[in-house]
Amino acid sequence: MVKSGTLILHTAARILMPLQLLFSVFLLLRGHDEPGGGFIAGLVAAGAFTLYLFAFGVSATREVLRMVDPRDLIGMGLLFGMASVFPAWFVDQPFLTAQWWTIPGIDFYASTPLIFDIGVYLAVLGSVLAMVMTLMEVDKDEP
Amino acid sequence: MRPEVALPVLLPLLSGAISLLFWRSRPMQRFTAVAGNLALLGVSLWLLVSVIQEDYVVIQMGGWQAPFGITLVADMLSAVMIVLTGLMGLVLSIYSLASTGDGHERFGYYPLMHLLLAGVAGAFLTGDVFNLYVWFEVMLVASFALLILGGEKAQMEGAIKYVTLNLLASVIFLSAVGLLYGMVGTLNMADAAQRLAVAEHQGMVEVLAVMFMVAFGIKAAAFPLFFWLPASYHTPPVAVSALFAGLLTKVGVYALFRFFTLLFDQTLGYTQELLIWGAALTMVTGVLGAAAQFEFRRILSFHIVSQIGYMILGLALYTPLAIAGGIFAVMHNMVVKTNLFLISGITRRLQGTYELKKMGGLYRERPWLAVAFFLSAFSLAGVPPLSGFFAKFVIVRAGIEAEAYVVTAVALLVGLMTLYSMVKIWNEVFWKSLPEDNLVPTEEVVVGDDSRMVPPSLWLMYLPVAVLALFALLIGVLAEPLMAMMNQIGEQLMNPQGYIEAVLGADVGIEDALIEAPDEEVSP
Amino acid sequence: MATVILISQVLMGIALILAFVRVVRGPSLPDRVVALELFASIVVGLVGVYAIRTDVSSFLDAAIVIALMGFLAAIGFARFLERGGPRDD
Amino acid sequence: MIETIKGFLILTGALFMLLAALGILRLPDLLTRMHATTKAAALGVILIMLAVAVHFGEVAVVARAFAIIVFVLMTAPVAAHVIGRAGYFVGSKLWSGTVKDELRPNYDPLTHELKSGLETDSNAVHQPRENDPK
Amino acid sequence: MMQFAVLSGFVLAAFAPLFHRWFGERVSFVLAAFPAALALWFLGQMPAVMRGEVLFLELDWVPSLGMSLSFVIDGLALLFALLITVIGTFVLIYAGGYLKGHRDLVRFHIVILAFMVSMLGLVLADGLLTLFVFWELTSITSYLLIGFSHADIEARKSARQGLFVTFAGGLALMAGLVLLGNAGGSWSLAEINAGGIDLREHDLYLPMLLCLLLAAFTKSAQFPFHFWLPNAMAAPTPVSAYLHSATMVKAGIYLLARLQPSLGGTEAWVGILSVVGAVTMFTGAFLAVRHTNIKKMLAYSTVMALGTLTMLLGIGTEGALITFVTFLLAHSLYKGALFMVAGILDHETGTKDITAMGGLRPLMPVTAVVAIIAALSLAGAPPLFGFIAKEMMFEAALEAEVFGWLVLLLAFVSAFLTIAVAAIIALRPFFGERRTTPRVAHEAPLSMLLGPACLAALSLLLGVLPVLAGMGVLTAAASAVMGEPVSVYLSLWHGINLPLVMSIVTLALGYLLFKRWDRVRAHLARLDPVMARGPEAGYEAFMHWVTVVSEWQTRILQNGYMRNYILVMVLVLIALLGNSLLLRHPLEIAFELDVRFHEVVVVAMMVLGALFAAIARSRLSAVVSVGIMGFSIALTFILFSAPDLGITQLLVETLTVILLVLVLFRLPRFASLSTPLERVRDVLVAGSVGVLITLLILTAWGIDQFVPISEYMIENSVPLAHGRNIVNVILVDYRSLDTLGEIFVLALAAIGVIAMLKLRAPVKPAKPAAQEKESSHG
Amino acid sequence: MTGAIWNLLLALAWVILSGDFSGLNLVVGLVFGYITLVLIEPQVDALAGYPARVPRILKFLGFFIKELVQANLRVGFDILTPPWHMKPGVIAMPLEARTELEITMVANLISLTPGTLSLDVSDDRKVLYIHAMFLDDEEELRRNLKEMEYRALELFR
Amino acid sequence: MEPVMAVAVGLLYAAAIFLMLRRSIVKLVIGLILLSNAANLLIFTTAGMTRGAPPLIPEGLSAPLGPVADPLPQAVVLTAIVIAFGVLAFAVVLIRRAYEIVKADDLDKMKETDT
Ligand code: NA
Ligand code: NA
Repeated sequence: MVKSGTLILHTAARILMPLQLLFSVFLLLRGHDEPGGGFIAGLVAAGAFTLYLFAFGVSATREVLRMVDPRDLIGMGLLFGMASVFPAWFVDQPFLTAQWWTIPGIDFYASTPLIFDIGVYLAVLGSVLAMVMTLMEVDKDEP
Repeated sequence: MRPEVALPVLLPLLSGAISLLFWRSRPMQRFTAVAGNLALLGVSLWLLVSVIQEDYVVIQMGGWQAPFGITLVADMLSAVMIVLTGLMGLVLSIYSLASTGDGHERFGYYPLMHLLLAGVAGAFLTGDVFNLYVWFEVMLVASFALLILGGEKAQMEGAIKYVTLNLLASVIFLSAVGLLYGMVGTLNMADAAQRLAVAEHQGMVEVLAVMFMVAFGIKAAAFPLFFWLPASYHTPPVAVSALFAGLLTKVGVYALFRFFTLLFDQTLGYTQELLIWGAALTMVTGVLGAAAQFEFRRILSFHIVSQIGYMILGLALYTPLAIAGGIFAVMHNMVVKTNLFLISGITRRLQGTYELKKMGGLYRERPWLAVAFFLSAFSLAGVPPLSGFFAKFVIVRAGIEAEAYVVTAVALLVGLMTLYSMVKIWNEVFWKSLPEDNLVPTEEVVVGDDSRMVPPSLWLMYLPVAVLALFALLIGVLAEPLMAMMNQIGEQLMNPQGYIEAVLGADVGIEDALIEAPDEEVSP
Repeated sequence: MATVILISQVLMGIALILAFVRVVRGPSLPDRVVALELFASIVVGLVGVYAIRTDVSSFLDAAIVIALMGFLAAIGFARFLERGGPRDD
Repeated sequence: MIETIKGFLILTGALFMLLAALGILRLPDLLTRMHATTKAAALGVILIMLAVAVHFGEVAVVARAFAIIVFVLMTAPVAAHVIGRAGYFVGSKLWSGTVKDELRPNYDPLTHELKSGLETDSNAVHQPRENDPK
Repeated sequence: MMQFAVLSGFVLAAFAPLFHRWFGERVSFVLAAFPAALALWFLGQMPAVMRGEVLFLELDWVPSLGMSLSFVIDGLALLFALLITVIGTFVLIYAGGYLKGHRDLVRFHIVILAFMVSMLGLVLADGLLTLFVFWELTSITSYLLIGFSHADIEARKSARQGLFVTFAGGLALMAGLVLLGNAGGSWSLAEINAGGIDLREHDLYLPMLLCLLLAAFTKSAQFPFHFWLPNAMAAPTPVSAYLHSATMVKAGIYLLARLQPSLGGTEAWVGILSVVGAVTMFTGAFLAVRHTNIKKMLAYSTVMALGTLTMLLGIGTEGALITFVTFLLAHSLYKGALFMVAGILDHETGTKDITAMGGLRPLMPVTAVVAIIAALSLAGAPPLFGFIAKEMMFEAALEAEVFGWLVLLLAFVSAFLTIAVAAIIALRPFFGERRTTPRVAHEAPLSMLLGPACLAALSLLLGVLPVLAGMGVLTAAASAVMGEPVSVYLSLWHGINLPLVMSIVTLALGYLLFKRWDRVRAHLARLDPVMARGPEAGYEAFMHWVTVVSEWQTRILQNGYMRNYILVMVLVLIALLGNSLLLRHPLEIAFELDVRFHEVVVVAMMVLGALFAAIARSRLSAVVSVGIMGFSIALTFILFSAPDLGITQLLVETLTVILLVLVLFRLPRFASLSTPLERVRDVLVAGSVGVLITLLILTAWGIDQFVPISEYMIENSVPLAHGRNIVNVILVDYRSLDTLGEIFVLALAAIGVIAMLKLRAPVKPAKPAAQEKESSHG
Repeated sequence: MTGAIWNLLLALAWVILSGDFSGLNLVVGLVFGYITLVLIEPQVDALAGYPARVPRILKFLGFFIKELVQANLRVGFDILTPPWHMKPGVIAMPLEARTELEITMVANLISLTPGTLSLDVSDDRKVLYIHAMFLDDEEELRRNLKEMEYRALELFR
Repeated sequence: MEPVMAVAVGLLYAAAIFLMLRRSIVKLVIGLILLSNAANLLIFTTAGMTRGAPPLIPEGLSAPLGPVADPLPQAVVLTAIVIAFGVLAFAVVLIRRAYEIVKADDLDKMKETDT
């Protein structure tokens, strides 16, 4: 008979997890200019979900994630990563050559490095989350 | 823009990612396995054609000129290894369709295989030291996961050794990379070769050389660093064993060839001596290890070690011919050793065991399987005109021409001992009658890899075996084009200037890299 | 100012040592975990002071990360204990 | 002036850190040690971050310094609660000078149930809640 | 035509199953047409060869190695080719009868055809490698033929033994040929033989010679490698008749003859060949007398003949060489016939024991006649071809200069022993009182009689008309062996001379021995314990030794103890690093101390954390210490200008601790498992690594010779890559390929973890324990 | 209503953290805040009536800091002087706070105040168990704690 | 600072190797963790350590104002840290599964696959 968290931890997790996720996105997006980037952001996000896991257990966390299995996150992350590889081919530059596109109207640049970093983010998040979740899931199932 | 240099890495990565994303759909996984590996073989042939035409093909990834970005570069050695990787990938993916069970497929068998191939291809193509480390890790972690797939007790025990000792190698490798960068300030192999050649502190160059030697020696399973291999290679699902046997250790050998021709040729003498004795002891210990075994895959595993010695000897003798022979041995071994493992899988399926003593009668029951085994096994022992003959002959010739008589004699004796083991298997599995107490069950066999019932005569398992056996024969009978390639490899590796110029550009000099020019290097 | 920073660094350095002594002495796992938590807090302090000293505000991001994520390990340990894991002392 | 404030904040912050460290070393049992760390260390961080805010003076940095303060205030007590509770429940010894323990009688180590002592018969039964493990 | 001759057989072998389907029982005759046709073709080449013309054919094979498939027909090749094809024809026909209805007849045909062409390729080969390739092919096909009755453990053992010995010789051959090719400056035998280089003067003459002799001796069953040949009698008799009398075992002799012009005549050559040949000759003859198994007797008598041939090559005079070709031909004819007769006896009576047979003449009259004629030739009785050969052999033995007395003595003794053997074989089964045999004997079918009858007839014909042989192929063959033209004149009557006297004496002694054979055998049986320590025991001991050493080595090296593995690897690293860093080169260390208190404290915490983790008594203390170390490392990174690293380290450390905690829950507490002494040793080893690493870092750090490539990265980060965090720019742009690989590593690790935790080995249905064991035990 | 407030808060947090006060960045922040809230939406139910409390928050902050420093000094004194003056013990404090957020808030504030440490809340959420260092005057302590709770709850109600 | 770091890294390697030579799988895996950290620090130290000059370029500039720490080893170490994390996570779970199956923490009881 194990409690998956106390009232205080529940509340804290509910407040802290969105904060941490937000922070992770922040780290992701400005990583090109300041400390941060896909790895760090992905790890922070994974930490956020880990907190939630500790507080509420696996099935509640799955509910938060809705239909997205961590494994899907991994696959998506990897595909995002691969997606930044090939655009250069269309302009006859070597693979992975950074492509920068100005989004018209606003002062924002989309680029393959950004796509790549998002891929890194998702892959790191998915991988770490998958590991932690599986470990906890298995522990629960075992006598 | 030379896509063909990068595609052998990128395609399996893509296949792996797609396969992972569709982890719920088994048909999709199986389709990706075959289609992806077919595509991989296609691009690797494209690469080979390019290399035949141009000697070196280079792509500067990310558009950053070497040595600042990561360069992928293919010379003949890389191209040949890549083609073999593609071939192994295709053959094994087809075999796996039959040999791999539900459980394995649901838990990432095919993605792992794709990514393993990507790691191998990356290691063969990269021109960057740290990038090589990354591909080694990709390959390694993929192999970890494949090794434990199924979770048998033996797998776990084997995996602990495999994982630990390989991680030790990785750390030594990584440390050496760090020291290399600290010393010469570059990670590009061609650039590092240039810089190391003029480095003032040759003692440190030698230190780096031995560190890389130990790291790759562990990866390649050379004496006395091979323990992880015989402890683990016989434990995973058989297609995985075959993949490991065919590809993985060869990457360590490749790295040794690359590093000790490109980066460290100047320290020859001492390192050469180390390599020669390492090679000799590797051959002997491996082959003797096999002599003591009575389990199909264990025998084969120890023989991997022994054959690694042959290959390293090719490098250690350090003549174009010897290197050609070493790489020929690599090529031949990939084909043959993979096939022997695949055959062991079929025999296991037929008779429910890998224990030689419990098997028998297959010469009569499965004559074509017997032919395939005979071709592969006797090729391994170096019987002409099969593939292994040239590997052996060229190295023996090179050894005699280099006046390395002792080690050549050892190589010859090891050939005899190889025959010993192969004949043992042949006598026990094929010639001997099936022991009374292990008669083949008449109904379908439950295979250990998973609980799926499979008819024992799946043609998907025989097809790859037949193809590889044919290769074992054809590589020997039609050796000329291959030998010409091997000779080119020997020439290219012994003259690394071509590689360096292909990567860095023809007009590049060492002057820019020096903080101040050393006195004796100043030319008027 | 440099002196103040130096002194504060020395003080926090000593604090690190003391926290570590508690990690070694235990006696129980919770004691060690508490010391680890303290260690992390002191690291935040050191980073803050270092940011001032070098005038590089980017270091603060590291402090944010510790502040936000550092307590996760403690929660992990606590969960371990509550699930009946041995205290090992 | 600003320098003085900064210096004061830094020094006090560092001193609180040291105090916390001394506390964790000297205090006799887990819970009393936690008193030292949770508060003194948090206060130390807060003071130093105030110094950071003063030092840089830019909006972005100040915001980040305050974010750190807020985060510390949010996480430190949670961690303390979780560890303290776990430590207490798995039987960390209380200091011999402890004068009172109103928790122990209300705690069932087998079921991990924690009563309030204010239960009426009707609500004394443990009601399953949504987040209990199945 | 020549490539057809050599290679078409392989094709035929491949299509043998088809022929079986088409021709059924008659397939043997159909297949025999192939060697018969070849024999005719070779006969057709005779005039040209007699004129001294050499037919040459070269096919490119691996020109990059200087290897071609080249063939040549000279006298020696022609002699062998004729033997191979003619006897091959008869053997194929014979086998059709012998193995009639045998379920593996198809496989037999495939392999024996393959063998036949391998043998042809071997004797026709001109390229050194061509020779080698076919040499090895004969070993392999012979292996398959000896092991034909593979369900029988003796057959398997014998096959393996034969293969081993000949394969070992093959390895020596490879080395020898490479030495020969390098020394002779050519990969063609003809060129080497004709070339101007005197190989006898070459520095590597002796090793080269020894390698080649080893090859020849193993293949041709010379003492002390003779033991495999009698054991090879496990093969069906057609195989014995073909391989182990007429063809394969003569491959070694062929090699020696081939090399005689370029390597022969030296002291080493003459000494080794004469003595080994003579000893082999005696050994064979002596051992033949000891046995009662008819096939073994014939096998040992073959050994004797092979020894004789070697001895003749050793003596090396013109006469000896002419004798060599003559003896070769004579032996092939009568031994082929005798083996087939032995096969008939075995086939018809169901036993190979000659003492179990008797009085068979009325039942099998034709066989008896054939047997007697062939045996007379073996005994060297006039007017058979064997007589001429033996006379010439005595003559040659008298010419022997090196160890002449020994050679002569052994030749004499061997001769009378052989006569006794011949008598036993020809007389015991057919005369005397009728014995009951396992099978009721009757005359063999025509297919089985044709071969021996023809061969026996040839022995007789050539004995009466030796000029047929002398004029024909033997002259050409002897010239090839001699390296210069010789003329061969053979005659039955040489006048009354010493050889004739010796012949008469040996005949008498032989007859005496035949009469007292049973008693002599009983006496010889007392020698059994001595004989058991012969060369074969050496072979057995070697095989045993291989097993023992390999098991010992595996126990020592692959001992299963992980810490020993790690220890060995670490010691190797220490030795190599230490040697290069400290011993082979001067140590150059840069040293410059500039430290701050808090930095030292942080670094000290890092180290102490690690050390405490190493010695902690409890796992969780160790984990907390790892955490301390991690935080300290992170702080170190931050203090030394690497905020990204610091943050990453912090996060990774936190997650690692969480993982450890999640996992440790299931794991046992630490236990102290090693002895204090082991711990001291490990501290020393680990400490050495630490010291070396420290020195390495300091050395590498002190080198400031090169501009790091990162300068370019720093300069171009903003202008070209549009990023101000250079580390991130490196990760996602300059070196994005690394990062790409890295996320795949993480993904792989996650897949691995999921698979490991969720994919459990299926619970096996209640199977016997043996099944369970087999997956994990060796 | 609650959701909208949190959304705005998160957006502000975003703007502050990123240090970019442009309108676009606020929009970005709102979007991310929205996404985050969508993620946690099923779990959060106690966020009613937040915005009107800023002045009260400030007042409370002052009170809290005073407590924090005062009590810290007391603890520090006890640590630094060899004989122990403390009289630690665990007491049960009946809770006024009802919602999870309130209880957590109160418990955390109590934890942050030196000398008191929230151990746990009883299963029926009626009592907070607190470890206190100075139980010399338990009534005084309980009064202080109640005041803290009262002031804190004021912020929410 | 490098000499101090060099000694520290040496000690880290030593501690790691010592742990890896134990018979307990838990110690083994902790040794692996130390070892990978040690290697990262080796790279970091060997390339040279710089105080207070992170490789960041202030906004609006195209190059750093003064000399900054070498960013390349940092990127390399960052990659290595994450790789090591993945690998070690795998290793950690592996020892757990191995323990579940073999039922012993003692590596000496896991030698069946060798001989
Ligand atoms: Na340096
Ligand atoms: Na440097």
